[in-house]
Amino acid sequence: ENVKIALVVKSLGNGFFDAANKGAQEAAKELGDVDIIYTGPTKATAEAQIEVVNSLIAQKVNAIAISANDADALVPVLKKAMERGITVISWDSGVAKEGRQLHLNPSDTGLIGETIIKLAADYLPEGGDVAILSASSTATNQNSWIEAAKKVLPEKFPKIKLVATVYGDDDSAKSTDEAKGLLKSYPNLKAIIAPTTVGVVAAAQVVTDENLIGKVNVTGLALPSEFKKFIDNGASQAVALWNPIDLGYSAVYLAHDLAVKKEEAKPGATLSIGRVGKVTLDDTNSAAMAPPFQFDKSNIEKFSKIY
Amino acid sequence: MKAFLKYREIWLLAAIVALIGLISTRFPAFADPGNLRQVFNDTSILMILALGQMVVILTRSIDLSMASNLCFTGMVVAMLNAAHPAIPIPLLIVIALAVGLVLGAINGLLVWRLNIPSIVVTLGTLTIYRGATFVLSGGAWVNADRMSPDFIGFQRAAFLGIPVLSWIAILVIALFFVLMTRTALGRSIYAIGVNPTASVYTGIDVGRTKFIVFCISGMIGGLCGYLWISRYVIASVEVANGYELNIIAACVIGGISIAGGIGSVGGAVLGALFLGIISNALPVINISPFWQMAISGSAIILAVVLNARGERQQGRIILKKVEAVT
Amino acid sequence: MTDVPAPRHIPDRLDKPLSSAIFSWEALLVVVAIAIFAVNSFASPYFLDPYSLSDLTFNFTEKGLIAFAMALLIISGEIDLSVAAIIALASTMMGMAVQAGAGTPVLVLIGIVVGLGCGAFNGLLVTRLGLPSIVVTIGTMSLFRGIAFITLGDQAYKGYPESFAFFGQGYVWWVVSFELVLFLIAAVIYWFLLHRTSFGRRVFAIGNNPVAAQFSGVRVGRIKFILFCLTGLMSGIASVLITSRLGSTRPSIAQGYELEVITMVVLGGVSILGGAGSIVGVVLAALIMGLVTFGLGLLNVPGIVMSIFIGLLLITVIALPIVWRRLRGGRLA
Amino acid sequence: MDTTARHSETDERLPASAPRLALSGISKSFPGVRALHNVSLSLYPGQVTALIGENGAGKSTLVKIMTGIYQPDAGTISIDGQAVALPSAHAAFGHGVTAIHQETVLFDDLSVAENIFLGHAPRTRFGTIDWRTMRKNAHEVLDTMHAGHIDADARLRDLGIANKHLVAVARAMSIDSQIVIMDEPTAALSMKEIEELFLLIEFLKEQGKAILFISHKFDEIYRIADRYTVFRDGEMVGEGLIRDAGQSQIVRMMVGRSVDHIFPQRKAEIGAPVLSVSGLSHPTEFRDIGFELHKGEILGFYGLVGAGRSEVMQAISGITRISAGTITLDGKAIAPKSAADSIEAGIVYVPEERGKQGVVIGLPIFQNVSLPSLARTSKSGMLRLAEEFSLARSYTERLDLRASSLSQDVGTLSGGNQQKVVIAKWLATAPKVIILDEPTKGIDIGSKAAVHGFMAELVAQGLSVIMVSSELPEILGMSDRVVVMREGLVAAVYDNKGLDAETLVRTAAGIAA
Ligand SMILES: Nc1ncnc2c1ncn2[C@@H]1O[C@H](COP(=O)(O)OP(=O)(O)OP(=O)(O)O)[C@@H](O)[C@H]1O
Ligand SMILES: Nc1ncnc2c1ncn2[C@@H]1O[C@H](COP(=O)(O)OP(=O)(O)OP(=O)(O)O)[C@@H](O)[C@H]1O
Ligand SMILES: [Mg+2]
Ligand SMILES: [Mg+2]
Repeated sequence: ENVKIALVVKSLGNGFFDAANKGAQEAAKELGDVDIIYTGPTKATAEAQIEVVNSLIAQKVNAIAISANDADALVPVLKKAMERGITVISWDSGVAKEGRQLHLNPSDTGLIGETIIKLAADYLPEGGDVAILSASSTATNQNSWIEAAKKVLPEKFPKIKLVATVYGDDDSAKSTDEAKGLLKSYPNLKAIIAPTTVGVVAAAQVVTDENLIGKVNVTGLALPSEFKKFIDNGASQAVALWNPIDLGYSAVYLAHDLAVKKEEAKPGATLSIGRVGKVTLDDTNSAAMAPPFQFDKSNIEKFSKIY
Repeated sequence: MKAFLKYREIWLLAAIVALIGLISTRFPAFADPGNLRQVFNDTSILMILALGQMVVILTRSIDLSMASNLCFTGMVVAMLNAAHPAIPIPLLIVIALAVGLVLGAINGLLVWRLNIPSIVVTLGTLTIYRGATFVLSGGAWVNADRMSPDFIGFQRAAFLGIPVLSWIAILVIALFFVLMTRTALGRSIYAIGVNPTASVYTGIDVGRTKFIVFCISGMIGGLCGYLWISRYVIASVEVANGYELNIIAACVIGGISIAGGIGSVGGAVLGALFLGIISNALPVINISPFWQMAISGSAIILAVVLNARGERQQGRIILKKVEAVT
Repeated sequence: MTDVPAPRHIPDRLDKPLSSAIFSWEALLVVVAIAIFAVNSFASPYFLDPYSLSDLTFNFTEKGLIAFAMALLIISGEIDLSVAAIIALASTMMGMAVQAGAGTPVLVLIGIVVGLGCGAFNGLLVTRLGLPSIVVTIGTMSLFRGIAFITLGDQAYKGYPESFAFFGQGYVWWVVSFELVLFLIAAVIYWFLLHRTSFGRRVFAIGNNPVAAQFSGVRVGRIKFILFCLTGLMSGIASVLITSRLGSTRPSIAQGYELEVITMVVLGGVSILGGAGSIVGVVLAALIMGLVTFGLGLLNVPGIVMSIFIGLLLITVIALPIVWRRLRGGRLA
Repeated sequence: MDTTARHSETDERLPASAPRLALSGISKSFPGVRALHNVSLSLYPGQVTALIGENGAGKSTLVKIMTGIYQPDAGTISIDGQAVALPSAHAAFGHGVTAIHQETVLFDDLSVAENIFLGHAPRTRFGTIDWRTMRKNAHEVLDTMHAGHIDADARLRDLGIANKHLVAVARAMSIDSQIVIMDEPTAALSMKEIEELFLLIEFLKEQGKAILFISHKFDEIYRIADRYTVFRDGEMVGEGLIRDAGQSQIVRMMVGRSVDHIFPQRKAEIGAPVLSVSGLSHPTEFRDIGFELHKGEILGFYGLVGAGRSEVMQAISGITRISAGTITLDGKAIAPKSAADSIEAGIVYVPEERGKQGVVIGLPIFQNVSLPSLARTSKSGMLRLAEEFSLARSYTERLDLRASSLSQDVGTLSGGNQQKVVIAKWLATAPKVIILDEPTKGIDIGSKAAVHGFMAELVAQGLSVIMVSSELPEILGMSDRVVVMREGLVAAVYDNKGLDAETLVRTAAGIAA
């Protein structure tokens, strides 16, 4: 009997998660005895995700690896899953501590926060106004990155001024409206930072449409395959992201080890994530996979073919 | 009726002017012609959709599936474009219209042939069309990279200093104006809303007219599918999710009576503009985006209250005759 | 008076109640429900399991509670699209109360009172100002949720007391959850209210002809107002349950529930034009929707594909009797 | 009711040439109801054929078949000797058939011109509506009908009821129809307007149109018709020239027995005032209305249609808000805020607009009857079906309702039978004062006698009745006193002793004696 590991994502159809699924399948092949159930709601809401988790519990899967739409709302149902003997970990977008055994951050939260600011600052030697266009106001990971970014601003990037944070809800129309609003309200805006793959595309398209290439730099977290066009046309100098394939791979690897090898997830423990390396759990049982990777003109061509 | 309607639209126009005035006290550049032109362009899609919804509402029906139709058709043209970038844009637009027409015709047939209330039919197709988008695309998105430059550029090209998107909106408004005031179909649409029984007795084929009306809203949905996708350069299952209510809200603010028979092209356009201005202005005047929802909700309620005042029947005024005689 | 002939006797009923019950909407729904149940049991080995069946009920209990009140409202010829927004607002208010240190009883009270208040607000706008409910509640839908957004912004409320978790996560007996028990109790109450009281009869009368009902001494405005309050109240109760089940509050909670609730009501055979419908139908429809979503979930069918099924189900179940009647009529002619 | 049969002046054209429209062997059934069975009917050019029959005899159903709204189950329709099919209302137009239906079928929010030309508007070269020509043509049509006073641009809503009828006729004229059908066109009209309508019918006759005229009023039939066709229970039971048939003969055909409609005799035992109204005013509809109603009295309210009688009655029964005035019932001032209040106090209002205000279509007969009495038939809010059935039965059977069961939807009853349900419904509340607004509108002669008999019985039991009516014979035959209203004011109050019709008509129309 194979080990059934469910890879639950925020919403289906998102290129980022599809790439993660690729990694998950890779891990499954490598581990040999694993069946992957790749699932998630189509609407990125906590309620819909709960229904998905409920049906996974009923199917008696061995492990659930979830990227959560809401850090808190999923806790009760995931607790129930653990009570019924299912291994639960979160990855990418985390669940509060009580709701999972461990959480795999794609990267170090502080580091991501710093990176997104640095991406803008690198091309603004004189400093200037920047604004953040985030996903939904309830997105756990985005919120923690933005917080981290705000923390590093005064000491490391004193010349950069964060003038606004707006939310595009990972909806391209809303993100477009918000990006336009930013450009109108802040005529001196030098950069838009969008730590979300939907928002960053919307913002880059707006900058392209308004003929602001060269005046406003769009940056943030983007999938190279989706974003190549805007690096090419100059709307963006550089963006960053971790490797979603590796992330999916690592999540499955960890889930498998916890479920099958009965590894214990406790602060300080070091766990293997196969070809990606090793992670060490901090005192909230969270681990960071790898530093974010930067894409610019020099390497986007290559990576856009991969994910 | 006309004098009466004009009256209502003038009030709406006044409200819009006042709104722009109010906004420009906090952000003077908002009232610049250039910016207003842009607001118009930003609102174009909503205006077109509101017109499509208007003809449906006028016949005492409702089309909740417009946004899902938009999503599906948008996905179809985006995938076509990704697979065959050589297909010229005008042909793609014709395809969008045709796909939208088919989806609208399905609604229309169910309403016409089976006599199922339109709200039920379109509540069903609302989820079916969006689901079909998922099935069609396998859940995958089509992003900017896979779209041809023409696909994206067409609506952005300027003609006489105004983007093609705005021209399309202007054309659609003109077409609807002719339809509603100058054609027999337009009159039948009003008549059905005013008195459906009487319409049957008058020889209007109510069912068939409703069918046509759903075909129109379907085609509009399809057209906007292309416009939306090429504007926001991403085609996914989530496109315009929940937008059906914005479309209806625009109609309501524009004074189109949900009970049918009352409403005009000008009203629908102004209603959409009103909503467009609000969503355009909030980020600009630094109102937290979290306020947007509550503000547009209040605007809708206010509009309904004011419209109801106008619509309220005046009674028969028997006594006035006495005063006129004596 | 002399030349008026002796009165003819008019019978109470022509057809027997039983024969009409067999061809009723509810019978159709029972058949559909049994069919889906059977298909589920075949399709997934995990379906016939007490725990699965228990989890299944969570897919419809909260929406079903609102659907009962919504059914009455729709029968009376009105509609409320703001129910999901009411949930969000009530949940936000409960969250605020938690921050202020309120205990479980106070929280429940707040949820219910806020729901009731929102319902009363809708009711006042509709009955006092004579506005069409569909547009009023499109407006309040944005307004209520908008207030939740203004209050919460990008924050979440959590830290609900332990005892509060019972409402959405607790079990009364074995696998029978509190939510299910509440659902069943509400079903009985609403069935009684709609089908066995003069209030229910008046609701039907209003739905069929509000003017004639008013002329007949039915206090149309008052009854509609009560129905809006009931819908708000049920949304408030649902808000307590959902908040307890999620253990936290976000302004985006229960997004899109309104259409699901209405789908449930319509699938249950309530005429969207008002004047006809039954609570048994709504209970069955709730069950069917739960069965479909959970059954497909077990097969890991994405939610959006489930919604295709729900949409198709809605249209076919409504079209079926029409087509059937037409075919039968065609044969006779 | 005494009718002097006046023969048509067009006698010389009788017997007619070939029929313009001939129906034969027409049958039509609705679920559970056989509305028409093997009926035939012929309409001749330049002649008016009256279609006569009890409520539910199938008259309106036949009209709907002739206008393409219903499809017959069997039978043939031929026009000018040619068999035709009429699958839709549009097809019927194409064959020159138009109808003024029993229900109002015009568009309140559209203009007069649009109402006339909807569906066949003149077009421009581009296929769009030619508004200018349309308006011009509308004026022309109205002018030929001597109705040039109607503004073609006016919104229909702002027209009086009589003018609305003229618009409906103008529509029929504009289609250049050869066959004009009028289903109870006079039911909502008062004397003056009925006269105008008759002038119009004469005019149409001169134009050689074939006309079908449906009415329950024999004086009208004898005044205008050339031929008659009688239906009973969905079957054709007789036809012929009206001058050859006496009223009693036709009535016998109609009901299968003879009916002499004599208003019931009653001893006037009029007691103390029960209801008194003074200074009742409404901002726009009526002013300073005052009258007294005594125990055991029938108080008639007469006036031209649109005089505001219904509005006053609705104000007394709490449906319309008043701006000033007092209502006193049994010596106690009351201020009903809703129909529920007034029903509770003991005043009930039987409305005139049956379809809109009277019956609740969709509910069965017994639920309609019990609706205002639910408080009595239920126990602490819980329904008791047995009580409802017995209440419904006792009242509907007395009014000779024709229904297959009490659980039948009222919507499937004919117009007149619905009216009986409406009356039953309010009588069942056991009121002190009952206000009947046009109680016999659209009711056949037999049932009319039943309603009148019932009214007499009610007052004999000590109730007080206000009867709003536009029918002079009814007013004169039934009332103890008559209040005449004109344009929102009380014009006069008469004792019905030696009162003559002319005085009433003059007062109502405001013409000095
Ligand atoms: N749509 C319908 N469904 C079922 N039964 C109907 C329908 N329309 C008419 N009927 C029935 O057909 C019969 C004939 O009705 P119709 O309206 O033609 O009568 P009528 O002669 O016009 O009567 P009235 O003088 O009262 O107007 C009645 O028994 C009526 O109940
Ligand atoms: N201008 C009008 N437009 C539409 N309907 C009208 C108009 N005037 C009168 N009517 C109709 O004629 C009928 C009688 O009118 P109304 O109730 O105002 O007058 P009334 O004096 O009370 O007459 P009645 O005694 O006939 O009821 C009603 O059915 C009313 O709807
Ligand atoms: Mg009739
Ligand atoms: Mg009246």
